[in-house]
Amino acid sequence: MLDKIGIAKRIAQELENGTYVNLGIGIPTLVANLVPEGMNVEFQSENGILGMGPFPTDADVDADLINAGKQTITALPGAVYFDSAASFAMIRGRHVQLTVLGAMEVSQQGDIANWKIPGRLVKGMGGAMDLVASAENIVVAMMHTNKHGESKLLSSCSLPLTGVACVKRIVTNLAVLDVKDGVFHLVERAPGVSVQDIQAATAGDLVVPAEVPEMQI
Amino acid sequence: MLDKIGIAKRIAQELENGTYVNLGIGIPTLVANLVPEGMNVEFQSENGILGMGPFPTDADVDADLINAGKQTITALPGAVYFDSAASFAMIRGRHVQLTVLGAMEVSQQGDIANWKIPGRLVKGMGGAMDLVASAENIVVAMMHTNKHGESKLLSSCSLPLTGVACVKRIVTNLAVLDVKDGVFHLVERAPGVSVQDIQAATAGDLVVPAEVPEMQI
Amino acid sequence: MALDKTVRDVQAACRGIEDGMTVMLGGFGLCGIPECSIGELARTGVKDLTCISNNAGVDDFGLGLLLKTRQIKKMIASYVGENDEFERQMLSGELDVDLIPQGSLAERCRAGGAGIPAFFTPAGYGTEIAEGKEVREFDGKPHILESALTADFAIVKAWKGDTAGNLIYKATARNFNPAMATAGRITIAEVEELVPVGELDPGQIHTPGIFVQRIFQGAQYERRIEQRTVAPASNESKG
Amino acid sequence: MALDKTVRDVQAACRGIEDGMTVMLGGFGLCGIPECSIGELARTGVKDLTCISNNAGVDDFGLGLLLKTRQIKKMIASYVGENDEFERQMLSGELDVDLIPQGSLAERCRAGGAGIPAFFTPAGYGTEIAEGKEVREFDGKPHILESALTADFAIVKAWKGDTAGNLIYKATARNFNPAMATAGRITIAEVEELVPVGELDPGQIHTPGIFVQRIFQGAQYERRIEQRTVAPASNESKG
Repeated sequence: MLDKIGIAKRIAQELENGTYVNLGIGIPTLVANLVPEGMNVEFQSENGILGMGPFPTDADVDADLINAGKQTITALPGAVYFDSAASFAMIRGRHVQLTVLGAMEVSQQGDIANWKIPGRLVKGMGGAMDLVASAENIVVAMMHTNKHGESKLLSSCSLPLTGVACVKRIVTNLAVLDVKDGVFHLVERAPGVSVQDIQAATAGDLVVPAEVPEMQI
Repeated sequence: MLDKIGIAKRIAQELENGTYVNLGIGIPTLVANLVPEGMNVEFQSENGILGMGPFPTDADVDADLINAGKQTITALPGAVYFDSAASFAMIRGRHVQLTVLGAMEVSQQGDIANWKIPGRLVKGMGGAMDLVASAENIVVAMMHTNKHGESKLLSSCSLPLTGVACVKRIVTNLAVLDVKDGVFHLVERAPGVSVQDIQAATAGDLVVPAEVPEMQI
Repeated sequence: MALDKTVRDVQAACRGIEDGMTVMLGGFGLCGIPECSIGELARTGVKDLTCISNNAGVDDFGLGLLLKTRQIKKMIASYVGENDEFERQMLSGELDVDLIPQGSLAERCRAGGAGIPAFFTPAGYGTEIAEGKEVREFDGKPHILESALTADFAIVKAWKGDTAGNLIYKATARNFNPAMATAGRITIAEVEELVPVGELDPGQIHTPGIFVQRIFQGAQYERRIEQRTVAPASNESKG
Repeated sequence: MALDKTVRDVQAACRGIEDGMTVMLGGFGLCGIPECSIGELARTGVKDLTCISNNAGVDDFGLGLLLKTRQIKKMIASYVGENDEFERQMLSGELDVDLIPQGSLAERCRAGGAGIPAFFTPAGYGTEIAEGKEVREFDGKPHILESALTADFAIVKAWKGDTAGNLIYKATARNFNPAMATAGRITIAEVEELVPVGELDPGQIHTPGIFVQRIFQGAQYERRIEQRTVAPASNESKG
């Protein structure tokens, strides 16, 4: 079973050389520090920067330089700042190749819910609806079950949707799964996790191939 | 009867202090040099400059600094360069208060035709269609008749339209006319031009008030 | 000659903002928000405002100040997760809220300034955001029709500006400011440094002065940081 | 680390532009046109091109070079008045021509790059441009629905660029280049000066590198002037 860093490490293997990537808040943010050696990707943050770098030293903190999670950051050589309309032009226009984001629920149709619990949690969707409606490739990073132990991989989402039929791959603490033809497909097991564990934690329809390799992290 | 400079001088009286103005090719361009003393306006050229200045000296000619007529120009202090999409955002968004442009024909409904003679002249509309569809105030600067002596102020345009119901005022070599309620209204006579001359040169319906003052130029 | 848009101070800048008006405010989180003008709105007590802003500030800064005093009747935003008072007022029904995808919010403001009354976007299709909106397929992909946003006043914060209203923003403090600057019937710009015309490079202006009706130099910017994240000391040696 | 978009030369940059493709080219008149790449297209003889460009050059420069050799099958432009050969080919029916209002052309390119498949604009309503297009009233004013434009290749010319494809344009040579840079499946940037990453101010980039797939430093820019207008000597003393 993976911890959050483990999930981020596995997500990092999804990066492709020479691409632009948008990382959501939470586990996805961790991916920025885990880019494999020799892999060159550029991070976009939708509040208006391409070429986002690591957190600043205390002396370099600048209130005017933050990421979409409102965290202070730095800019790498070759970075660019731009306004919000231009930023989402990049996203909507499919110039950002990969989006990694968290989710409350994912359905076997690839629907995602991650912005609202009716009557309770009201935070807003931020840029998530634009991101999931646009990027060529959407990977979800999340725990396989919620804090009540209920599966977050469902036949259909119960919460208000963020986007429909958009999630291509899910990386959880238990497994890597693909969404294809209206069902989940088990691709890899986390170290020490059995196919039965994954089946038990997955409420939606799950296709399990004869051979399910363990993740190599 | 006015010459082209005279028409431009009369147009210059239409300028309002503190406004942004777009001048079309031809007679309208002349207006830039005839801004009344104490009047402050800023000229926009739709290829991407606000704060357009006069022609450069020979030493200051820059191939990268032109106006929409492709003429070399200068930039005044406080000028801004921008791209074509931003430029027409300004125009379409009605941030440019006055557009002055030439015409082949104007109708008493305020329609304008200035871009195409079917089967013969094919130049394209350039920015004219966006300008006439957008600006709060559209003033046409033109000769009252064409080179065959035919009126250019018609009950309806015979040439393909550039825009409909958009022209507010027309300044010609003979007169100033307003377009209102589907007819031309005579506002001023050019020096030495009689109401009869204007009536004879106007094919569309023309309302003539009891008193028609002569232009003060 | 460039037009002069300067006003004396924040009071003069905010004159005419009345009860019930719609006001757009630039900024993302607390970054690039028009601090001085928000303070002035709190001072005047103008109420029943509809505020269009990506976020709603925090409890004691940014738009949170106007929420605390119940000056905001309706909030149009994309993300409001940092403000407990906001959530309380929203869930209790005291505050009317319209949540909009961030990219659609930005594009709707740009459209408002650009004379584009409506456009199609894929964002929000199949979600509650799409309810009541026209759906149309382009290239086999469903899109929804979104309309332009404009405001009685747009208030933006820039780093530098000149007297003609030309603005330059710093780093990611740019965010929603340029799009909103285009969409106000009257646009107010507060800047950290106001310079004479001719000092800014005409090729490097982010917001052309044509969009700005009033400009003034603000004072005492707090520039509060919402999430101060720093690299551990051991990382510093990595360069 | 910033991605590297550099290619060796104009031959490498234009590789893959094939007969029958759609190519967008930046520039207004002869100002800011991708001179080197146009020269390369003339050299390769690629034909049956659909060219999207605000103008069609003059008889012996810019796109006029490709018209003379009949490499262009269709031209999408807003103004073509400076080119006699163009007019001849158009009137004779040899050349297919789609004339588009300049603002709609710019916005359609921007939309193509921004994932906006269609938008409403007032420009062209009531004219032959509106024929066959959906009309809808907003605020009592009729608008027409215009669709996005994209291209197999977009070719732009900038003043400075870095190896990550970040571009800065000079003065009014910016024009259509930024919007078109976003709308190419592959975007080629030719620049007068190519610099390493880190040399350009990240706050002053006109086209972010994410839109550019190939960049190279061009050679021997003629930068021809179409209408050389100068102030009379007597005016010079006015300052």
